[in-house]
Amino acid sequence: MTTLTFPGRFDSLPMIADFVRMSAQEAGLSSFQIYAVETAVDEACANIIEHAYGGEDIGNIECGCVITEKGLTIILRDTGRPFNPENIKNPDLNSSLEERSDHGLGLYFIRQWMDAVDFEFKPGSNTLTMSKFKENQT
Amino acid sequence: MTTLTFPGRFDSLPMIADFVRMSAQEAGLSSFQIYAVETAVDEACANIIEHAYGGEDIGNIECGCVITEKGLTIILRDTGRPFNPENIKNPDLNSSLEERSDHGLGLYFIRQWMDAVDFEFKPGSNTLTMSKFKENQT
Amino acid sequence: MEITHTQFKHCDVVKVTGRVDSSTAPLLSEALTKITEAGRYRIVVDMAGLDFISSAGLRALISTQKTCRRYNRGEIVLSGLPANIAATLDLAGFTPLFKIFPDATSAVGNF
Amino acid sequence: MEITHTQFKHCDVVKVTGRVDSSTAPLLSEALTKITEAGRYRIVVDMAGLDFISSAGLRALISTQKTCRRYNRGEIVLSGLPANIAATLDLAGFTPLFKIFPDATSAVGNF
Ligand SMILES: Nc1ncnc2c1ncn2[C@@H]1O[C@H](COP(=O)(O)OP(=O)(O)O)[C@@H](O)[C@H]1O
Ligand SMILES: Nc1ncnc2c1ncn2[C@@H]1O[C@H](COP(=O)(O)OP(=O)(O)O)[C@@H](O)[C@H]1O
Repeated sequence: MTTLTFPGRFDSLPMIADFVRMSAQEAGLSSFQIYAVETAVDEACANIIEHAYGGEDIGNIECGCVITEKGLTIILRDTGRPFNPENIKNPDLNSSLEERSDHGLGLYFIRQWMDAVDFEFKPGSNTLTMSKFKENQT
Repeated sequence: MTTLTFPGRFDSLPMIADFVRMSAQEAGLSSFQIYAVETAVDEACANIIEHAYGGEDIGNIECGCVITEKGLTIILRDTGRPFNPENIKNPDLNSSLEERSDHGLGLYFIRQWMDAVDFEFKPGSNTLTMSKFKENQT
Repeated sequence: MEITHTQFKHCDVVKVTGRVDSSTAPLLSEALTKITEAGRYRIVVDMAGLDFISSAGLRALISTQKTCRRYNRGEIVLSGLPANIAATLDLAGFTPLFKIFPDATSAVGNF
Repeated sequence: MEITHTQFKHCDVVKVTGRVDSSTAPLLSEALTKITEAGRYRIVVDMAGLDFISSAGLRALISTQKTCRRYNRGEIVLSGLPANIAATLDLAGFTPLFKIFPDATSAVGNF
């Protein structure tokens, strides 16, 4: 497992994306799977900055990549405020344009495009563990 | 010198162009010079069909390519009616759109883009000899 | 991310390339708002050179679409979507909300 | 030569590829005439895929330009000219007679 620590700023996002893309490639994911992982990580990190820290430069984002037999596992850790993911409902994708919310897609993207998603909150440390499994190569 | 004889029809034009392009390449002309030669030959052959023969399938077009030290010489021969090139004036390229003639560009293209142009009319045989010289390669 | 804006007779074309994430989405948002604030509501976003878009980028698109469609005065349409970008828009349920054209030319021709 | 015709809101785009010589120019002429005879006088000829044009092809362009400009009802514009084609148009003195755009999108946007 390789773990890198990035400042909790939006301009860390392209660097985090590079790191995750490289790991996903190494893990043998397909090109669309790599894109899906990049999306999930970008959304998760943006949420850490916006919601857990409530702004830029408040704390760090620790990003670990583990290449497993099945694919890639990513572990994101922050020291901001915790939240209850069960309270966050999926967005209504059938609502009309006027009623469509501008927000609420990030968590949905993560849940839809990752194969396993787990939040864990301990005092002073929030951990999101997500995995993407290689396509059936038969 | 390679000489090929084509039926005097418009659909011979792409074949004649292929033959001339190949020869021009072999003669060492630059890519724009090749294009210029292709244009001149296309115009000359169209004139043979339209004006010398007055229509398609009346007679043949003989096309000879000679690679010289200076470049490429093309000899086009037909058995249609002769004409006096000296009587053909250059088109007026400054006239307004309304006054611009639809015709008269072919011979002008030939004269402008070839380095030497010579018409010769003998009873039953008209010959156009045109040359393009390689660019100064200093 | 790079943004090029061209104003045409009947519409504006915004060509966006590279990555639109939370750090760059505000610039896209700004470019689109500049157009609608000038009273122009027919916009083509040409995505042919786009590598990545996050939900922050989608936010800019949907809020501009709301502004444009108001009073039926126009709309924002998309062109040249790379496959990954198309998949993201689809996942977000955006496909019914935006006209999508294969290339910028046909998008501009539609206005 | 291949010709594709697309009718847009404010103009028609004729994409012509390959060789326009005396044998194929009549087809180009026909495609353009079909448009003007339908009362549409704003035409983009997209030459991005054009390999060769002879004076016969230029004839089709200039006579369509005359038809389009009459009564100020429109014009034919050109886009995507390869260098050799641009040189031919220039030699023919056509450059002042046609608006020339780098690509079809900006040509369509101009109408
Ligand atoms: N890392 C996080 N820390 C705290 N709250 C979060 C976090 N991630 C998501 N949330 C909460 O979940 C909500 C939905 O998140 P998301 O789907 O990413 O949409 P958005 O960020 O656009 O609101 C957020 O508005 C926020 O209240
Ligand atoms: N090979 C030829 N045989 C007879 N007449 C010719 C020939 N080439 C050119 N001409 C004459 O020269 C005129 C100008 O030719 P050109 O510049 O090619 O324009 P266009 O063919 O469009 O009239 C022709 O209209 C024709 O009268």
